[in-house]
Amino acid sequence: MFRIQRENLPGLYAAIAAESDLFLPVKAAGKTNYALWSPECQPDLDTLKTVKSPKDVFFPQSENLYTCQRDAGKLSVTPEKHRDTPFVVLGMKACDVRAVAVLDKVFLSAPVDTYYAARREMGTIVSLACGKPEASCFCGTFGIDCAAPEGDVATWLTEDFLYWNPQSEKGTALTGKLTALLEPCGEETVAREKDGIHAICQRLPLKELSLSNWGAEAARKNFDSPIWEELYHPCLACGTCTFVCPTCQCYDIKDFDTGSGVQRYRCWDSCMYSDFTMMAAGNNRTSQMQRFRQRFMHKLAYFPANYDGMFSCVGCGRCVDKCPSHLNIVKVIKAFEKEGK
Amino acid sequence: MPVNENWKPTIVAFCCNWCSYAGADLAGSSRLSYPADVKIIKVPCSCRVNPMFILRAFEKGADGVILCGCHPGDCHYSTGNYYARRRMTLLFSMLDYLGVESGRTRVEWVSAAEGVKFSETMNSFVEKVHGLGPCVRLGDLRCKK
Amino acid sequence: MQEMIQRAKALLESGQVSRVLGWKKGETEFDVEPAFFDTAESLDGLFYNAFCGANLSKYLIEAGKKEGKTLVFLKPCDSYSYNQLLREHRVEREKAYIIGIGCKGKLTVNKIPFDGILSVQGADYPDYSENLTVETLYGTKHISYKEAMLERCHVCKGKEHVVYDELLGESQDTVDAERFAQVTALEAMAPEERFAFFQAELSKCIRCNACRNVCPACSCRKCVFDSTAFDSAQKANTTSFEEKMFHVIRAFHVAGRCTDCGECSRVCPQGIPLHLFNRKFIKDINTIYGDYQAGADLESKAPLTSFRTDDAEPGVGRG
Amino acid sequence: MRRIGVFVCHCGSNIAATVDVKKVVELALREPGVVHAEDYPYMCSEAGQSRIAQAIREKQLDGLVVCSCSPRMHEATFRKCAEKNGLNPYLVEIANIREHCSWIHKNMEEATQKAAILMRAAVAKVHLNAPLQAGTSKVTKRALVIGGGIAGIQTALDIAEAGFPVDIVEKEPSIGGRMSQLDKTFPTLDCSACILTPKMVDAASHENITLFTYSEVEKVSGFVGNFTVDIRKKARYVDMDKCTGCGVCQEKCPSKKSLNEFNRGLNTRSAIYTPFAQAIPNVPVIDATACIKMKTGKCGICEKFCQAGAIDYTQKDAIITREYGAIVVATGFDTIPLDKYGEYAYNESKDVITSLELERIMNAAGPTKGHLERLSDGKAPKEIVFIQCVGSRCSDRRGKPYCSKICCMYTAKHAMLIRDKYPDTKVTVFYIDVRTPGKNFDEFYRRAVEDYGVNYIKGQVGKVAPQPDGSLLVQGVDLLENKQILKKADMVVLATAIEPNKDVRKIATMLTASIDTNNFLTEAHPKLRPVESPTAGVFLSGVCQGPKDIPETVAQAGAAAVKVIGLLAKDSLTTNPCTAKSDELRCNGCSQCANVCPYGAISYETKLINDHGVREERRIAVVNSALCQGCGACTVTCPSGAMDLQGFSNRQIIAEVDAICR
Repeated sequence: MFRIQRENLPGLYAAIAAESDLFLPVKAAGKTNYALWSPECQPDLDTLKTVKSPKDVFFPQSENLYTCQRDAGKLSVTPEKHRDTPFVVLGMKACDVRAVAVLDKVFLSAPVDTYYAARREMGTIVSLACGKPEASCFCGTFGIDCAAPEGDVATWLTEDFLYWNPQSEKGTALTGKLTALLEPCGEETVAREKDGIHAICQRLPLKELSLSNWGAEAARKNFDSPIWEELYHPCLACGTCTFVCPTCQCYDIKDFDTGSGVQRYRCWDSCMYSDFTMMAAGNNRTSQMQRFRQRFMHKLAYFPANYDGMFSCVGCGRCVDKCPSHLNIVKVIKAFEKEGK
Repeated sequence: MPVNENWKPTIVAFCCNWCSYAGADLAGSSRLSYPADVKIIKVPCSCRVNPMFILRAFEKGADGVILCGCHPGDCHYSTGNYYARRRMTLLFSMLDYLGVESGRTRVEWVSAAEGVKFSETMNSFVEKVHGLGPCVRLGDLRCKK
Repeated sequence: MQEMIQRAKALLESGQVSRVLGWKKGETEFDVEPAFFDTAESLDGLFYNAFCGANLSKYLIEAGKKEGKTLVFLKPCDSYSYNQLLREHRVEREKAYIIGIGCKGKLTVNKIPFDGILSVQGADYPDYSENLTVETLYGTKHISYKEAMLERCHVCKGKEHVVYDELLGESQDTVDAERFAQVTALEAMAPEERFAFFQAELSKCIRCNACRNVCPACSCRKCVFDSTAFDSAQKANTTSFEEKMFHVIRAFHVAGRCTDCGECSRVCPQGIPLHLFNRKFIKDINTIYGDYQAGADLESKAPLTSFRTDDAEPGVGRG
Repeated sequence: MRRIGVFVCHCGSNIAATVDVKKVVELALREPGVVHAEDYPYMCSEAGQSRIAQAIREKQLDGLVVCSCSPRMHEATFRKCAEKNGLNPYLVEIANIREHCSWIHKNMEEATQKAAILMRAAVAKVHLNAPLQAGTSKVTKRALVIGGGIAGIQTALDIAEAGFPVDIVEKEPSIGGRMSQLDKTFPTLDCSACILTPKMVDAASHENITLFTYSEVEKVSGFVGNFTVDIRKKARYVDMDKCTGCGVCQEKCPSKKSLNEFNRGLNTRSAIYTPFAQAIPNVPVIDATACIKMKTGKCGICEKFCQAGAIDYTQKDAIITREYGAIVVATGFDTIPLDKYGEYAYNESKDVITSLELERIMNAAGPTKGHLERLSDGKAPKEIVFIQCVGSRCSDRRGKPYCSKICCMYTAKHAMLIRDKYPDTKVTVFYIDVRTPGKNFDEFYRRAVEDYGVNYIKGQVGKVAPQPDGSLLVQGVDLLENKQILKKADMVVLATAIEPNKDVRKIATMLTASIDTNNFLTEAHPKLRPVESPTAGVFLSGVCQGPKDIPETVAQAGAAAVKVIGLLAKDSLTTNPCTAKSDELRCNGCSQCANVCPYGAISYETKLINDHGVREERRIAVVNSALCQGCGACTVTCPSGAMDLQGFSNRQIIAEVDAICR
């Protein structure tokens, strides 16, 4: 266990950034999102939830796959090169770290998504315990301990110190580069911090949330439930929930006409969009109810069915905070819970 | 910003078929020169020009876009340029509001008989845009990491 | 609220309407969602408080395709949106029974700057309290009603409904700011400053399309940004350009049709003040072509589908 | 992928001198879809076209790009060529590398580069061109002639002779126009009335000609072959069917103080009047502003004396709506106002007159019964000074930049006539240049100088100063002698510039026909289409298009008539297929497009739509392609992009933009 004084954090950032790219929560125009550190930027470790999850550090909202260029009648195709320089992402909360595990299931199981794999390999995750859990948090439901986040390094932020604990080789390696700034210390404060956090978690309004009606077997059971019909109406079919979600991993592949060629890129897609998986023949989901159902069935039933019980929700609660119509996965879970009784 | 003298701006000129395109023709047959940076796109009427075309031009690297149509009252379709005038008034005002240099967009009414005006207009517009240098703001308005 | 429920029940039972569109309460006072009710019993769940900011008018496009009339509760500003939809033939008047409900200014939890908010007292309707009491995980806090109020309510168009079948409940004036003050302030800045401001704001956009999908003026069956004709994608794009184009073009497409209901700004997950685009157009239209309020009536000529032979030349209204 | 052929024209050296055509060909071959490219000295020539034909056959081309002169010049040519060879004409695009490139750029490299880009844009567009089929619209076999002067009359007669009905709308009470105000005509000196009146009679009596005198065009809608026109027949207060034209009313009318417009206000007329003796129709009108009965309700003398009982004070303006296939503008001219020319003392002295006023003075029916008199004191002028180019060829804002063309000749005519009738009257002419191009013109002028001893002085007059003794002191310069000249004159005649009739702007706007900076109507092509307006179905006759003398006017009138006849001879016209089209899957039915359509071409219908499996009734826009003229206003108003314009589609224009900007 190490620690560094809060006021020295800029030094720490600079030191990390000297070695590799550093992504961390940055406040800009009033909102905090993960961004590349720069001396001018305004890091913000105190805001619990960034609007967007750190997902795009590993899986960018949009990225080039390759570029076709036509020159003097010749056509050249240049694949985008994989990430080959290391980077650090600092400040990831326990739920977001777990979300990466969910993404791994999708992108690292065959066929491996090489773009993603490269980023995972180059990236070092420095997680941060949730000092002040929010009312919309329910990571506990998925067995996540927001007081003891996973990650290559776990950190805790107190009044005056950032506590730093390497948990992997990558973590140890990174710590090694920072010994000048980090002073060794005992575990007590962090232990106290953890207890504090756990105490708060006991008071979270969603702590009782139960998944009893969900999991692989729910795929059949809940599909035809009339509840969906009651739930979906307010849905605007926007992509907010999907785009702030740390685990949503659907993407679309499109071509962008550069005038002298084509950029083939992929970008996040949302199953809430009317043209999601649109095919020549039309759309396999023609109503918003079906799209709405798809999103939650995917997270709570299909995904567990495909990946030995793992849910593709981590309870970060971003959708709970952000849905313009106040629809969210919690309401869905509860609606079916009532049904269950 | 300091502008490199040799730098050549890319300029798109939308000209209505009935007045301004003919005006450009007259400028041509009268040998009234203007910079080759200006490339003309023929549209039936100034009211055919969609703001998306203009933004698209900037997106693809244009440094200035000018729209020429019949003088108000002389529109071949009688009312087209009146609508175009309102649309462009609002669009240009918005671009200016976003902090994009207002000199990069212009509307001129050029009749089929105004070859001189056409070439003068193009000369002054190119000069203006050249002074502003390459158009970067519209592209940077939404910067991404 | 009780009289809303009674009236709705009466109309539903009498068969005058086939369903009711209102709000229902979720976990908390600030967790309210638009909801359809089609039975008298279910109507006990009808809820209305200061957090019912959602503009229900757009839901009537879909509701209009169903059998029978839909009873809808519209706030004064929502009625403008409905009128505009009526004008554009997107809804049919006879398919809706409109109860104009009072409004005392709507709140948004996003403007309550406390962590771990559990509940908010003082947001009930019609009771109106100067101050809100906020229970949080980290203690009880207080904030004035006005501080938590939506931007649009500070510049409210007025508390008169422009279309309704009957009125219910009283309203309260909430205007305490000049409608175009923000726009004017921006106009006064140097172009560089304006650019910096919009760059910072627009850079937050995640292309979730919430602004578009909630917007009653953006009622296109298929948005031009899903169109192949312009090859402009509704989703994120490799060049940043088009995504910015999205906001400019969207504003342009609703220019002269936008009632300034402020839903775009309300729903933006990144808190981008999107109304500043629409309001700039509204301000320009008012100053250049004469005052115009979209949705105020069904007859007046819309600014972009009409003209005067002596209109100002492009270039006015800009620096 | 299209198989596109690119054809680069040298246009002799017009293009090839500044554009490296070989280079353009080479670059064209690099463009996607271009399977053939070649250059040729004259693509528009027989030989050039046959090369295109050959390429279409051998390379199975399904798209053509011709890099040449303006499409306004030869687009039609190449489209026909394509059609002849089995290719839809709308698969042809022109890259204008002459007017828009080679003619305006000096630097070869620059010009070549630009030409290549214009070619590229055209190729990009052709890729997206759709084969379009032109529809047809009926032709109303009747023509409208606006203006009843010699131009209008001649045009009407020629059309009528060909067997088509013609209406003449004349705003004055009688047809005849300016020519009827002239005394004699150059260079033959025959009397104007003598040659005009028979034509007026012919027009009036022709079975195919309908006269609407004392009438004005109020509103014009429609398009070539299908115009609908509202004509306002101003109240004459005299029943045209009853009136016998006896003229008693005019003698008896007690109100005789109104200025006589026909005599340029040099004398007065009665309130009920026919402008001149040979007026057609020979039916008087009552000038309501002067008529005592109309103003006070008392009088009614004319009514008492009218045997035919034709007087009707209660008559109202009537609007007549008629359909036409073609419209000829023959609105003629007027002399410019001279207020800005104080130095000539026109407003101060009655003896400073315009040439047109002199025509009236010389005319037997004029204010002086044809005697050359000073209007101030009725004395015969002994010394007359003519001043040329008053307001013509004028560099400053006061006058007109152009040459009024007729002044040199009529001045020579006036001088000659005066010297002939009044040998002891001296005539001096101040001129800038004497312009006498035209058959027997220069001979005529020389006769004036040599046989009649008219004194021509090259130089402008600076001032005309009325003297206490009633004479006029003319201060001028003699540029040849290079000396100041002071001349005492009894009368000064100003060769006043002519300008298009002031109503022409209003009419041009109604017809959407374009007008130049001097208010002359613009022709479709200055050389090749001089009597057609750029607006299909609208033709130009007489001075409304530019200054002309009578023979030229008559010639052009005939030419315009031929064009009209050619049009009316057709039973139907092929309509422009570049019309708007609504995508019913995208249409919101919001009606915004209909609000901006100037032709009322958009209507709405409720239709069962199958949108990718979702079936529902929707209100959608439908375009009537016969009415749509293809302006595209609707396409931009449509927020969803459902409305698109064939031939100028969103994707086509964007492709051009991309090609230019890349």
